[in-house]
Amino acid sequence: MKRLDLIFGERELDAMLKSLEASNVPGYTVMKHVTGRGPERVVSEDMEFTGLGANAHVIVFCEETVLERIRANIKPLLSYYGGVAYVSEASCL
Amino acid sequence: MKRLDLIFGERELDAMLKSLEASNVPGYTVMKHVTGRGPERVVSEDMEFTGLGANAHVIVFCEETVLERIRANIKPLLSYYGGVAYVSEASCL
Amino acid sequence: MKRLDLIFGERELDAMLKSLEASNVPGYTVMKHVTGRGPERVVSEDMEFTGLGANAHVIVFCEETVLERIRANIKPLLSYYGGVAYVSEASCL
Amino acid sequence: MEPSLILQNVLTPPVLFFFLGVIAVFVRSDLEIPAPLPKLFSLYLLLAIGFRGGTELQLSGLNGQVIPSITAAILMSLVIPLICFIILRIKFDVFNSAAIAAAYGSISAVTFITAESFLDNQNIPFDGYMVAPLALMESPAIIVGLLLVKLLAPNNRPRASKIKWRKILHEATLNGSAYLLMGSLLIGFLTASTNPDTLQKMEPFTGKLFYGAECFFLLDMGIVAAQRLPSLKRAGSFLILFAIAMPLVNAILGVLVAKAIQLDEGNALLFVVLCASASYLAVPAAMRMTVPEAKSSYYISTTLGLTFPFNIIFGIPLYMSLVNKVIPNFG
Amino acid sequence: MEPSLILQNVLTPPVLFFFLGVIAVFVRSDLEIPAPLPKLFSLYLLLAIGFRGGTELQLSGLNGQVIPSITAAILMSLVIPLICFIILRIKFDVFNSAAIAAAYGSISAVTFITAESFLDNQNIPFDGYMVAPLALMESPAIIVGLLLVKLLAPNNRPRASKIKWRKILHEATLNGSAYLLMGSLLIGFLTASTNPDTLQKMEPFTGKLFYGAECFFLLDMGIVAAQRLPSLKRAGSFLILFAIAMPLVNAILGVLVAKAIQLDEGNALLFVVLCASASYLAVPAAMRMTVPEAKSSYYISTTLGLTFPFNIIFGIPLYMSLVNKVIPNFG
Amino acid sequence: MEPSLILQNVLTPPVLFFFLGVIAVFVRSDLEIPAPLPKLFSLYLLLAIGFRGGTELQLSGLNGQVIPSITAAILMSLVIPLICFIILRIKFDVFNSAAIAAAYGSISAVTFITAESFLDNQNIPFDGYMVAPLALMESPAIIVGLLLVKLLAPNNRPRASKIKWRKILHEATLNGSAYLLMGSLLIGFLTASTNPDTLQKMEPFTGKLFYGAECFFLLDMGIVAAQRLPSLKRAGSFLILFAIAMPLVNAILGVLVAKAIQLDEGNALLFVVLCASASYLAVPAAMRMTVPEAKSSYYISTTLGLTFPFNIIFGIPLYMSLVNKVIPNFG
Ligand SMILES: Nc1ncnc2c1ncn2[C@@H]1O[C@H](COP(=O)(O)O)[C@@H](O)[C@H]1O
Ligand SMILES: Nc1ncnc2c1ncn2[C@@H]1O[C@H](COP(=O)(O)O)[C@@H](O)[C@H]1O
Ligand SMILES: Nc1ncnc2c1ncn2[C@@H]1O[C@H](COP(=O)(O)O)[C@@H](O)[C@H]1O
Ligand code: NA
Ligand code: NA
Ligand code: NA
Repeated sequence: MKRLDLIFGERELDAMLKSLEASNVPGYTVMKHVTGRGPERVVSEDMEFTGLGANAHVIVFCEETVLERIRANIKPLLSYYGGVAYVSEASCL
Repeated sequence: MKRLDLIFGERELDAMLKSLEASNVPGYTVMKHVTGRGPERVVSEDMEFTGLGANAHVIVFCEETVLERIRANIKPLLSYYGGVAYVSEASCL
Repeated sequence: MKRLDLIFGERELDAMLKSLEASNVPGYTVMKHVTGRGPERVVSEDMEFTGLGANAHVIVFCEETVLERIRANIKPLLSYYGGVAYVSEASCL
Repeated sequence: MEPSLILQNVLTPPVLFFFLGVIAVFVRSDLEIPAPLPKLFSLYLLLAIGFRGGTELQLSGLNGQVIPSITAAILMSLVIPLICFIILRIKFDVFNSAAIAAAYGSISAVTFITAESFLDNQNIPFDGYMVAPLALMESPAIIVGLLLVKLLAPNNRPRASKIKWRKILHEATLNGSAYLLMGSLLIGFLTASTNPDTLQKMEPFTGKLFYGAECFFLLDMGIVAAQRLPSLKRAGSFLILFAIAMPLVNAILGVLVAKAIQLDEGNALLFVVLCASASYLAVPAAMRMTVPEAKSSYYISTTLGLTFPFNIIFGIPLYMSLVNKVIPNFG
Repeated sequence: MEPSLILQNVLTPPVLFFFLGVIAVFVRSDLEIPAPLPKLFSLYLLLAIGFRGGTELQLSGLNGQVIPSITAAILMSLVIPLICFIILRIKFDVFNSAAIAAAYGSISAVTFITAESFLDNQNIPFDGYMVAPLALMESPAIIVGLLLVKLLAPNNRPRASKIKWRKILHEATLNGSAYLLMGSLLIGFLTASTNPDTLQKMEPFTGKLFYGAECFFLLDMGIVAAQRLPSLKRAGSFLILFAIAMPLVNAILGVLVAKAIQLDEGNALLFVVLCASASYLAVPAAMRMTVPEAKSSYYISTTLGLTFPFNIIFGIPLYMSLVNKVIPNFG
Repeated sequence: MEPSLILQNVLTPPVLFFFLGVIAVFVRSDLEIPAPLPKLFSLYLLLAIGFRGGTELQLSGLNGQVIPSITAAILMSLVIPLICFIILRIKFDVFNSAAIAAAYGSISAVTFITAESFLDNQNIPFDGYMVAPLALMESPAIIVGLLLVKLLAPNNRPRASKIKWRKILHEATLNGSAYLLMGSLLIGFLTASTNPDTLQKMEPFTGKLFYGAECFFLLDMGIVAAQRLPSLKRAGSFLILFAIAMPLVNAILGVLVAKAIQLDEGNALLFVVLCASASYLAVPAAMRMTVPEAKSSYYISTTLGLTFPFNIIFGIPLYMSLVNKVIPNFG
């Protein structure tokens, strides 16, 4: 089983979730109000009121095969809007 | 060393933590206001004011042996109230 | 590639981030308002207004070599102020 | 007469802001009121109506219509869940039926507040002590709901979840919103008894600010209600029908009881609204803990997504004309 | 005259609280106003000025200066982005130029509010209906910005991001802050038309509380603005110059138009402030979604980090004396 | 006389709401006021008392009791930590002793506010400028605490944590709550001097709303205080005794000083309350950063869990009768 960590701008959350659903994920978990720094942008909490929002951190636990579908669907979004995605091993408790 | 990720309804947080303490965990970390979707339910942030709350995400770093105890204690809670639990490998920095 | 999870008091966040930057991390993600329990202290959300704050959870995805630098820089901070750091394997999606 | 009443009701700021929230969801605006701001307004409204109700209860004393109103209200919150349960059992299992029944036996404080604003607008007098029945209708409905589960649930319910008396009483009286409402009522009562001078120092917060804060909260309620609609569709037509028809049935029961205990026009409307409204605060919170077998989307999407908007928009003026018909007005 | 006006402006609570926030960042105090509290105040201010503007629009009717003001305002929000775009293209690509241009064509509600407070303080009358132009200047500027991208962006833009008409109109009219402002305006208008009695029940919330809430929000704006300065430095001197000079240019355009449509002193200042201010709410939110190629730090650090403070502190009194010079005062 | 005073104090809304919060924890209600709402009220209260204090300081001028009060207050905030430190060293190491001592040398703004409400209730006049001593007692206590650590800490303290003068002054004067209080005081002072007309525009926010907001915040403080009790138990009986006895000792010192500088009844009570109260805002925040060796649960559970409730409930009326005994009343 795999664990996928996606971190990207909150404003793209709907698009990302739609894309995850299209990949038939068994479920996902979303943490909003996340801040951080990538190679280019610094995202800080104080911009939330402007509507720019902070980052969202989405975790998906899924099988390898689902991950393949996610990769195909999510990669274009990430490369267009920015954001990162990392995979690690996991297993059910 | 193991890393355990638990995601479940905020209202069960006290019961879960009590159960973790009973398993003698060395510590835990809690993130509240987490949303998501499981096989059945969608949990959204806007229901917070109703008292239903969102999800909590609990992380425990512990030894394999502790994990055994947690498994025994937590599984019934998860299967009754819902929620997921995943394990991955980790090591101290 | 490695995934580093740092959990420590929010008030030390600036110092930690400065120390991460000094280690030349490619980026990081910060979740604030995190609570938890370590071997000694219980950190609860209700103390936020006092200025003590809750915990911060910082995630860094980076190469092994960067991790070495982080270890050198962060360890003294953690041992002085408290907090935990765990490493797991990860790979780009 | 009703259409004009409905229009008058719809054209007040609270209802208009509710619509603004609903429409925001329909047109997919990204307007959102992030947590925990709705909680802030929810806590504020409970504290304020509790406090004001307590002071007015003290001023009016426990004579006259107070005791009958309270008694009747508690009775209704015991009877209504039973009726609902029987109807719901046609389609749902014990768990879901009991949870939804408890929600409809209990009350919605915001519906009550909107009814008060409506009366204000129509210049119809009402008594502040009607907050006491409001505060006292949450617990009995929860108790009935949990009792139904305890007594009628299939025997193969996992042991861990056997509901104990202690837990029933705890959830019924001590969940956050019921506790805050009752507590504020008590504090208002005590303050009015011993420190009437301080009442006017509370007034800007609990009184003056109230109407605007109500509007702000209803904006959020509009968003939340509209977001429940998809899961309502999934719940099926039986539940949709139930969420509209049951308030009407309860309103009719309510108006008969109101007539029987000889409530005035204004108080009668409030009493009817208590009967017709359904809880989305105390009851769901209690049910989630004690009856996790029930699907929360059922009791939340009906109460919040349909019954609440229906009452706010059509219900209140409808119940008003019902009251006018049934209860002769000696204005 | 200007120095004394500036001093008078600086010594009012809103501007002083803004400074308090700015200084907090400079001296590295750990004062912070955690999310979502700024959002609470931002939503509140939009709701309140919208509602009040709507009621005053109803009271004044659509005659006199209302229609010319609105028409001129919409025109300005179409023209200003074009001018800005041409200037910005000297240094920036189409994406960044269009995004920044849209921000400067749009408005800043808090700058507008501060200008109203300034007029109040100077005992200069102005009309509440000027909120209507405020509400109507956001959408056209966004549309122009997105059109510029649609028409002038290089062809190799990835397909997925081709902006469609639907999306342009959606972002322009339905993003949260524009929607709330317009909606509250409408609700205010409707309430004043049909239920004038309830206006005074809203007054403590939308009126009395306003000035203090404005101060609290400006405290946060001070913190936020000062935190943008480092990224402003990185943006380079061209953008820094632009962020100061462009408001002045727009103010001069604005005062000429105000004279042409014969606005009174007070309304003229508000009109000029609308022209000179730049958006950090609706426009950035819309651009982030539709033109992710533009660097958000550019349009945010200029509007929030420089133009906003400049307008709040120096701009408003400067524009006032400009108005006084250009528009003869028949006081 | 005290029992009746205590009862009168307990039966005011702020104290009753405090109790409501405490009881919520004891009966395990799930009432909670989620972060950052308590922060909102905390920031609001600091801003409001600062602003009001500043305006009253301007109105009263710097003559009469102002300078002596401020001087005495600063002196007390230097002396009290030293006394506390000596006592605490019986049981605790330098780090913990210094941190707790600093907390008791500093003040609790909410205790001060509650004392003002108490005086209001008793119709005893007091001067608004007493906020100045309040604002000025935080920094000296922090400085003394950090100096004690700097001078007396064992040599094996890790190098990284050597406290530098710069850091001491920074933490003492620029931590969020001290900064906001001082800044608002200054803004109030400046506004009253230059723009007295705007004061009444602030009044609904900083004045009228205050009492209710205080009640809401005390509800949360009740919850927070009660939640500290378990860790207080773990802290041991010495600290529990200290948390009750030390305020009394400081109150006696305070009343003697108040007599010496000839404060009136009302101001004397406020002065005593400043001496007797302990900080749970500025000092813990500063200590956490600079003396992480000290256990935060020690200084937080004593100040918040015991000293604060004690002062709010028993302390204020007790100190009042102390003042009445020591300072002859020429009413
Ligand atoms: N190496 C990294 N480790 C952890 N988080 C990262 C890393 N790089 C980027 N992020 C997160 O991803 C967000 C978006 O990244 P970007 O689109 O590159 O600005 C950042 O704001 C960070 O929160
Ligand atoms: N496959 C998954 N990956 C990530 N999070 C999940 C997954 N399945 C469930 N969750 C989280 O666990 C919560 C409870 O799950 P459930 O009890 O199945 O509704 C959901 O609301 C999600 O936040
Ligand atoms: N074993 C653990 N697993 C997960 N989180 C932990 C663990 N130990 C400590 N933490 C987190 O790290 C924070 C600081 O730890 P400490 O400095 O040991 O009090 C705690 O408040 C927890 O949030
Ligand atoms: Na009901
Ligand atoms: Na503009
Ligand atoms: Na003190």
